[in-house]
Formats: sequence, C-alpha cells, structure tokens
Amino acid sequence: MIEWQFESLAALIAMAPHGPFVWSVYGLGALVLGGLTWHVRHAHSHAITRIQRQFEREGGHESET
Amino acid sequence: MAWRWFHQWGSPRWFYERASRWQAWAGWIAVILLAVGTVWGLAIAPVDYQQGHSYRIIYLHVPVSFLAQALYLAMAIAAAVLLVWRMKLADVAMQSLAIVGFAFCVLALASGAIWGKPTWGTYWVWDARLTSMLILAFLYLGIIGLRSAMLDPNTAGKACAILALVGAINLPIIKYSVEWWNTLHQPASLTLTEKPAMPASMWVPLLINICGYYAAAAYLVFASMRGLVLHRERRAQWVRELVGAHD
Amino acid sequence: MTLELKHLHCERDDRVLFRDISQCVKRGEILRVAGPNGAGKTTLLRMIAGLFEADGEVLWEGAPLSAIPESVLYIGHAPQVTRELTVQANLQFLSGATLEAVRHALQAVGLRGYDDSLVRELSQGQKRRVALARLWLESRPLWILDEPYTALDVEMVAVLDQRIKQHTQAQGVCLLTTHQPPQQLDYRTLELGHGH
Amino acid sequence: MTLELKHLHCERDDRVLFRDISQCVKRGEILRVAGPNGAGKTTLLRMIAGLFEADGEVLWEGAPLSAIPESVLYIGHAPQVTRELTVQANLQFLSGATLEAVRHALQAVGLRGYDDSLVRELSQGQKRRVALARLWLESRPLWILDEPYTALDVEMVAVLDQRIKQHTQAQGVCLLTTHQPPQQLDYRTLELGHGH
Amino acid sequence: MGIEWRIIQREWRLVMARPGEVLKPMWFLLLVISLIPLALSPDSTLLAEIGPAMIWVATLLAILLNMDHLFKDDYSEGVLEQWLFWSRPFAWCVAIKLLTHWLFYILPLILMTPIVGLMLSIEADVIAVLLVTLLVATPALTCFSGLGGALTLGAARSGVLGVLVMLPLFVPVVILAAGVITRTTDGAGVGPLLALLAAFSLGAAILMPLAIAAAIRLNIGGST
Amino acid sequence: MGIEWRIIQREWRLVMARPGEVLKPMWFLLLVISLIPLALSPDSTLLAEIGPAMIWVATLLAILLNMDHLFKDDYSEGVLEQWLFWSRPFAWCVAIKLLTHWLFYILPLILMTPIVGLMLSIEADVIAVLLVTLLVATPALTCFSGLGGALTLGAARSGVLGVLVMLPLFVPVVILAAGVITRTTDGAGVGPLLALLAAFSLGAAILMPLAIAAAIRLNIGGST
Ligand code: HEM
Ligand SMILES: Nc1ncnc2c1ncn2[C@@H]1O[C@H](COP(=O)(O)OP(=O)(O)OP(=O)(O)O)[C@@H](O)[C@H]1O
Ligand SMILES: Nc1ncnc2c1ncn2[C@@H]1O[C@H](COP(=O)(O)OP(=O)(O)OP(=O)(O)O)[C@@H](O)[C@H]1O
Ligand SMILES: [Mg+2]
Ligand SMILES: [Mg+2]
Repeated sequence: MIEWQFESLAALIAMAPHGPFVWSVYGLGALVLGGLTWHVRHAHSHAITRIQRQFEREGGHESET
Repeated sequence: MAWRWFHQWGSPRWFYERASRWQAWAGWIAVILLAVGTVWGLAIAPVDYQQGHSYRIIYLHVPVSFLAQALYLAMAIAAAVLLVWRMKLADVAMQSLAIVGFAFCVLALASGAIWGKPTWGTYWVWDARLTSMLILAFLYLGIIGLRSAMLDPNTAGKACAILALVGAINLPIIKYSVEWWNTLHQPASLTLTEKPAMPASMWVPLLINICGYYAAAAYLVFASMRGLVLHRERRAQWVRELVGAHD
Repeated sequence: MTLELKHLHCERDDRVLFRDISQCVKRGEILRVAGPNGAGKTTLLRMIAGLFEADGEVLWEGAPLSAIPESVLYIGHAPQVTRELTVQANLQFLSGATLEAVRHALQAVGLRGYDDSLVRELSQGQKRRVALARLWLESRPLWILDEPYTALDVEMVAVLDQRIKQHTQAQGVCLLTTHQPPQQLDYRTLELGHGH
Repeated sequence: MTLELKHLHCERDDRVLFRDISQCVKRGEILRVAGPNGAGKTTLLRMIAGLFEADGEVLWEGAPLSAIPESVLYIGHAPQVTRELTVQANLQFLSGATLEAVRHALQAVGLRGYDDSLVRELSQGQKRRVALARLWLESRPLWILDEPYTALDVEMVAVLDQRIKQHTQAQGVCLLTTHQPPQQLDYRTLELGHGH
Repeated sequence: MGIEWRIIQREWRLVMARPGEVLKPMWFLLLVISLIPLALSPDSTLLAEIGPAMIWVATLLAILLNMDHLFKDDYSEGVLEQWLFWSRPFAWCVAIKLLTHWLFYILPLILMTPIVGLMLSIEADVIAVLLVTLLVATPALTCFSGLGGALTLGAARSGVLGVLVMLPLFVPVVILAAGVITRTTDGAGVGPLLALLAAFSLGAAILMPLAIAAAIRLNIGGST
Repeated sequence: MGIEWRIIQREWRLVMARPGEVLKPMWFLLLVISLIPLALSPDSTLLAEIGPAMIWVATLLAILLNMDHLFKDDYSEGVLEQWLFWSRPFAWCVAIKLLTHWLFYILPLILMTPIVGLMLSIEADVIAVLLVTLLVATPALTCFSGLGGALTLGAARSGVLGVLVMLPLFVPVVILAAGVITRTTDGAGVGPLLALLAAFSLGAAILMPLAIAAAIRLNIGGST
C-alpha cells in the first residue's frame, strides 16, 4: 500500500504539469502557519520583555522618590 | 465540582500554567501528524486519474477549510461566554481564535483558488461554497478590524462579542441563501460536492492531516492566548514572579 | 444616609486611581471631589452615575442606584447639547419641560432672548450655561456635576452656587468637582490622588 | 509699541460684539481680555491671531501681523492635540523640538513619564497640560492664550503663571482671557461686553 | 411630554434644521447610478440587465453610509449618555430612534428608486418589484447598519468601519432581493421570498434594538 | 526638523498607531465588488464585461470615503489651525499632506485591483490597463476629494457630503479611464488618452493644494 509515487526528487518537484500549483499551495501553507507560529511566540516573549522593562522602570521611580 | 472547573477556567493563572503543557502536546502532535500526513499525501498517495497530481492540494485545502469554520464556531461560543459570564479568558480566546481562524480562512481561499486554476481553468468562480467562505473571511475581518479600531480594550472585547454572535446567528442563513442563490442562477457546473470513492491510501493521509491541522490550530490558539494573558495580567503578582522581575 | 458608596475601586491602565472609597452622603449635603489633574475625579463621578462600570457598590436609599437612573442629573465635561438645534429644542428634549419652563430657566442662567439661537452659535460659556439650565428644569434628587464652573463668568458662578444651595436646602444631594474651592457653599471634601 | 490693534470691530449675527478697539501692547506687557460669557473675547483673540477675518488692523512692530504668523503662539479652546498620537509625537509635530526638549517641557508641566501615553488616555486637565507644554518649547514673541487656566489644578495654575511671567520678562507679549483674575501676574485689562 | 414623543420631535427638528440631510442619501444614489453608464457604456440593454442589482448595491451603501451619523454626534456631544438617565428602557428609546430614522431618511430614499430605475432603462414592472423589495428589506438594513454605527462609536476614526463590519451580514437580504427580481423577470412567483425577507426584517426589528442598546452602553462605559 | 519632514513623520506615526486604517479602503473595495455578483449573477462573462467599470466606481468611492478623515479630525481638534502659524506656505504643507496620503492609503488600494479583477474574471491584460489608468488618475482623484473634504469641514454633519460635492468633477476622469479600457479590449491605441489623464492629474496636483488651502482657511475663519 505504501509506495513512493515519484521516481526521483525532480519528478516530485515537477509533479507532472501541476508542480507550481501544488508547491505554491504548500509553500503558502508553510508560510502562513510558520508566520503565525513565529508571531505568537514573538508576542509571548515580547510581552515578557515589556513586563520586565515596566518593572525596571517602576523600580527606578521608587528609588528616586 | 462543575463550579470549581468553571472557576479554574476563569483564572488566568491556572490557564497560563496548564496551557503551557497543552500547547506543547498540541505542538508536537501537530508536527508529527502533519509531517506524516503531508509526506504521505504529497509523495505516497496514488495519483488521481482525473485531476492528476493537482489533487494533492486536498491534503491542505480540506483540513484548513474545516478549521476555518470550526474556529468561527469556537469564537462564537467564546463570545457568548464573555457576554454571559464576563469571563476575561473568553475575551482572550476570542481574540486568538479570530486571528488564527482568519489565517486558516485565507489559506482555504488561497489554496482553493490555486487549485481552481488547473481544475476549472480559473482562479475564482462564484460557487456557493467559495462565496460563503469569502463571506466568512469578511466576518472574521470585521471582528479583527473592530477590535483593532476600538479605543478601549475592554469595550473592544464586548463589542466584538456582540458582532461575533450576530454573525454566528446569521451564518447559517448566509450559507443557506448563498446555496440557494447559486442554484438559482445555475452557473457553470463547477461544484466541489461530488467526490469519487477514494482508496484508503488517499483518505488516510487526509484524515491524518485533518487531525494534524486541528492540533496545529490548538497549538496556535493556546500559544497566542498565553501571550495575551500575560500581557493583560501584567500587573498581577504571579506574572511578576513568573517573569522574575526584581521587586 | 441617602447616597452610600461602598468600596469603590478603580484601576486604569497600570495605575490604581482610587481604592476602597466608602462614603455616606446625607440629604442636603454637598460632596466635593477634589484632587490634582488625572486623579480620577471624573472617573469616580461617572462610576457613581452608572456611566462607568462600577467595581463596588453605589446605593441610594439602600437600593442600587443603577436601578433608578432617573434620580440622577449628571452634567459632565461634554457639552451635552446638540450643536444643530436651538437652545430651546435642546432643553425641551433633555428635560421634557414646557416652553414656559424653558424660558424661565434660560432667564435664570442669563440667556434670555437666546431661546431660538442655535447652540453652535454660542460662545463656550454660553453653551455651558445651556447645559446647566437643566438644573432649573428637572427635579432629580441627586446632582452629579463635573467641573460645572468651567468657562463660566463670575456672575454665573454666583448664580450656580445659589442654585446648588437651593437644591440642597430642598433635601437634594450634590456631588461636584472643581479646582477652585467654591466660596459660597458649605461642602465636605473627598480628596483623591494623594492616597496611593 | 510692539502690538498695535487699530479700530478692530466685530458684528456677529445682529449684535455688535466690540467696536473700534484700539490698543497698544508693549513688549513685556500682559493684556487680559475680560468680559462676561459671550462678550466676544474668543472672537477678538482669534481676530488678532489671524484666524478670524479682521475688520481693522493688527500690527506687529509696525507691519501687519498676518504676514508673520510664525511670531504667534495661539492656544485656544480646542484641545490642539491629536487623540491618537502619543504626547511626545504631538509635541514634536507642533513644535519641531528635539526629544530632549520635549522631555524637559513635560517635566515642567508635571507630565513626567507620560511621554509615550496616548493623548486620549489623559484626563481633561492633562490634555490641557500637553497643549500648554508648547509654551516651554517654542520661542515665539506673541502669546495668545484663550482661557489657559481651564481644567488646570491649583498647582499647575501657579506653574503657568510663573511661565508667563518669565516670558514677559524676556520681552514677550501675552494676551489672555480668564474669568478668574490671575493673582500672580501684573496685567492690564481690556473689558469687553459692557460697552454696547 | 412622553419620551417617545420627545425623541420623534427632536429628530424632526433636526431634519427641519437641515433638510439637506434627507437629500444626501438620495443624491448619493443618483450620483453613483449615473456614474455607471459613464464608466461602462450607454448600451441600454446591458444597463437594464444590471440595473436592479446596481440600484440595490447603491441603496445599500447609501443607507449604510448615512448611518454613521445616527448615533455618532449624539455620542461625542455627550447627549446619548443622557438617555441612560431616562425612566424608559434604553433599548426602547433606541427602537424609536431607528423608526424615526427609517421614516425620515430611508423612506424618501426608496421613493427615489423609480427615477434612477428610469435612468437605467429598467422596465416599469421590474421597478415596482424593486420598490417592494426595498420597502420590505430596509427595516432590516436600517437595524443592521444601526448596529454597525453603535459598535464603532468607540472606534478611533470610525468612518466607513461600520459599513465594512456590517456589509457581510447583508448577504441574505441582497440574495433574497435579487431572487425576487430575477423571478419577476422570469415570471415566477415571489410570494415566499418576500415573506422570507419580511420575516428577516421583523426579526431584525425585534432583536437589533437590544443589541444596539447594549453596544451603545458598552461604548459609553469605555469613554471618560 | 523641517516642517515637511514633520508632516510626513506624523502621518507615518498615525499609520503606525492604527495600521488598520490603511486596510479600510482596500477592504471596502473588496466588499463592494463581492456584493455585485450576489446582487446580479455569478455568470462570469457578464461579470467580466462590467468588471472594470465596477472596479473604477468602487475605487472612486473608496478614495472619496476615505478622504472624509483627511482634514476632519485635525480641524475639529484645532490642530489644523496651528499649521497657519508655520513659516512655510499653508498650501505647500497641504500638498505634502496630500502626497503622504496618496502614498500611505491610495497606493495600497491600487495594488488591490488585480485581486478583485481576478474575482470578476477580468483578463490579465485588461487588469494591467486598469492598473495603469488608476495609477495615472488617482493623484487627480486624491486632490479633488481632498478639496471635497476641505470644503465640507464646516458643514454640520458632513459625512458623505464631500463625496457628493466632488463626484461630478470626477466625470471627465471616469470617462477617460473608461475610454482607455474599452480601447484596450478593442485593441486600439491608448497613448493619447493616457496622456490626457496624466495631464489632468498633473494639473490637479499643482492647482488643488491652493484651492484646498483656501477652503480650509475659510472654514477655520468661520469657527469660533
Ligand atoms: C477559492 C476556492 C475554494 C474555496 C473557498 C473552497 C472552500 C471549501 C470548503 C469551505 C470546503 C469544506 C466544506 C465542508 O465543510 O464540508 C471545501 C472542501 C473541499 N474542496 Fe474546496 N474550495 C475551493 C476550491 C476548490 C477546488 C478548486 C477544488 C477541486 C476541484 C476543491 C475541492 C474540495 C474538496 C474535494 C473538498 C472536500 C469535499 C467535501 O468535504 O465536501 N475546492 N472547499
Ligand atoms: N459660529 C458663530 N456664529 C455666529 N455667532 C457666533 C458664533 N460663535 C460665536 N458667536 C457669537 O459671538 C459672541 C461672542 O462669542 P465668543 O466666543 O467670542 O465669546 P467669549 O467672550 O469668548 O465668551 P466665553 O467667555 O463664553 O468664552 C457670542 O455672543 C456668540 O453668540
Ligand atoms: N480612556 C482612557 N483610557 C485609559 N486611561 C484613561 C482614560 N481616560 C482617563 N484615563 C486615566 O485615568 C486617570 C483619571 O482620569 P480622570 O479624567 O478621571 O481625571 P480627573 O481627576 O477628572 O482629572 P482632571 O482634573 O484633569 O479632569 C488619568 O490619569 C488618565 O490617564
Ligand atoms: Mg475630569
Ligand atoms: Mg471664549
């Protein structure tokens, strides 16, 4: 049941006439999902650094006054 | 018992800590399932005798289309929870679900459009399913746009919740009317409905990918929610301890 | 013990504006909310009036004030009058009073003859006077006035003081904010903004 | 004899607001325009600033002031700040000053730490302070301030008085309107509204 | 004077103060429709074919764009918050306001349709059907666009945002109306479709004032 | 810092504060275009035939509606009157503002055209011509609609009033653009028409800032 449908990597990439369509869809999928993953992780770490900076600022204020 | 469960879900801290584990699980499951399903779908599943290799787009298109709709439903439920119980976490969930859902919706539209070119010879037709997907994208966009335009974050959440609920009530009506509209005009008979019986080696990877994308969506939603929770609770003691700010 | 504030609390952005404010205001009393700019005076008044979600309780004669909004007369920073309508039409709409009553009220606030002027053709202080004319038109027991003296000239300040006095003598309650302490009124002060 | 007003005249609707106002204001002087609500103070100030078509002449050092608008700093009733921008961005845009200068000015008006706050999140008085921070940032000889004390708390009123004094000592000219006579300034009064 | 009556009277006075306001949506419709032959071609069969659809879309936009001001000015001038201190339920007052709005602004707009229909060489019976669909559907449109306006009260520069947010929800109305019109030209029965449209309008008229009132309250709470 | 640079920087900061603003006209275009098949019919040949005209009209509306906010907020907040106290001519500052507006809001909108073109099954070469006409014509449209916004600053509830006032002035632009598109589909030369369009835009870019500046001054003078 499990057998490779393509003889070579080149054939896999070409996918007869439809390579550009198939690969652009999967490329787009990877881009969107990857982008979203990056975005949420970045937002998380960004939130942490912002909170840290906020506290540093508050600490600074308190020591001044 | 039920109340404690409810109470826990209302607690951002409890959620933040738990969701960390769920997120990890969902992430790994997604990676494994998507790797297996996609490789299988792209390279192992047999070629379709009618469409040729272009049908391999199905392994992304269909799961993503399912999710775009499922995530809207989840968002509407979150909206109802927010309006009825004023649970802050529901607001966070709505915000995350809207963004992830919109991304999936765009992906469904884009993959469908690209698939349309080799099969129908055109990127876009006003087919019922396509049209209601487009409108779903607009509904998502409306919710995201409203939130980003509102000045006060608390107000924004509830306004979006009202909009999401009104949209959810309307969604079945929209779907029904679009289908009726489409049959009324009898356009070029390009429909996605009739599917030939697939061999197992074709639908198994599809099933795997559907599960994989569900896991991926869960991962994205949890990760996004955790970031938002952290930001919203930035003044709470537990966040203070968590980020290790010298106090 | 007509108006009771119980444990009112407000945070905006990252700052606690006020915490645990509990006060009783009796009939005939004036409570002045004071404090520097940004202390939270407006926020507190709006919270009491029910225009800002309250964290705490606001009771009127023992029942939640939000259930009987018609006992509140709130005049805030916003002009509260429609630029495109005449002075008269504005007041009739807001208070439901008769033409006769509106004319009297306008006389009281020194706008006699302005009945048919459009609000947008009035000066800053005149607009304010139109909004304040409602104090002569409606008989609601609780007045909440956010900086009512803004833009008023000296003469009108005295008239307004007089009216507030009259209201409290008739067993009304008045909450107000001002930066200059009102000179002709007996009031109690609730100081905000230095407590945190 | 720096600022000269010659035969200024204004009618609005059917009322003469002021007629034939002629005044000379020397460098270092403060002119307070006074009068009841609706007397025409704002109209007069806007006319001098060139924002309202003048019937009469406004001269600065002998030449029409309208030819050198950049010598005027006008602060009116409107907030003059953009709600959607930060305090800093607003002041940088209006005055073209450096970040450093803006920070100093904000410190002067008691808004230290609010550099990055959006204007819409400020209270009434804080917004007013942002607009007034321009007095610390720009060096224009003629200040025209329309009710600058509105919404300010007592502390800030003193700071503003101080700044106006400093400006006039540096040979600046200041026109202003207020309903409460400023207590720490030496000024001359131009009374409007009783003359007609 | 009853509060209902006060609302209606005020709305009427606003109309009297600026009668031009009533003309604005009509004018918009007329202009947009007259742009179409210019941009397309003066070919009257093509125009008649696409005409009803164009009129529907333009009317939709006219209604939506006009709605921006339904609550906006009252909100920013602080008049709307005074309604909360009235002894009548807020949603009820909102419903009255919507009704007067429909009467004073939307109804005249609908009466404009025959004229623009003639400009696009649409046949008289199609115009009649168009009129009926508009009459039946506009209550729903008014209510929905009122919600758009109310939701975006607290938005930064709302502008067309309300339009954008609400337009997708109009899809069923547009489709049903288009169905009625096509069926008329095909000679088929339109009763059930009109009934559906009417049901939609009725549902909107009952539910939307509640949603709108909630949205306004929300936005008042968020402002200082 | 030069005043020109300050204006550009501020405009950029406003965009950054609300990036969604840039998307609004694009979103409007997309929505209006997708309503058309729903109201008309999903038949792709008909859609392709009327498509370019629809895109033009919708783009026009998107530009005009977006323009309402170009001066409005600054005017009512009293920021615009401060520009009069600057040492640079007011019309010059206005021109800079128009330019930044075109760059930040109108250009992205134009780039949306290919997508909506595809949705209406318009052929690639027609889409290309459409793009060119829009690029050449939008400076004129921006300037004209800026004038509409400026003239109606002092109006009661301006809303779409600026749109209405200015739309008739767009007729030549629309006719020229339609001419270019029909000629392309017919295979005829379009050079002279495009040159005319470009001349129109150039003229508008030179003269309109003066007119807009005058209109703004006028409205500032009328307010207290
Ligand atoms: C922009 C274009 C397209 C959109 C928006 C779109 C949308 C959708 C949606 C929403 C579904 C899920 C339906 C459900 O919930 O049951 C779906 C499923 C599907 N689509 Fe598409 N589609 C597009 C183009 C295409 C094309 C070109 C093909 C192939 C010829 C295709 C084939 C399928 C198949 C085979 C399914 C699964 C069958 C089913 O569940 O009924 N789609 N599509
Ligand atoms: N836009 C306008 N159209 C017509 N008349 C106006 C307009 N604005 C003001 N007025 C009239 O001009 C007169 C003077 O107004 P102005 O704003 O100059 O008064 P003011 O002295 O500044 O008053 P205040 O102390 O209340 O600020 C008022 O009586 C008012 O009725
Ligand atoms: N929309 C808002 N979003 C976030 N914070 C706000 C908002 N409005 C006000 N604030 C903050 O709340 C605080 C209190 O504002 P408030 O208007 O109640 O002050 P106030 O005491 O009335 O001041 P003033 O004397 O200047 O009128 C201010 O510090 C302000 O920064
Ligand atoms: Mg205040
Ligand atoms: Mg004044």
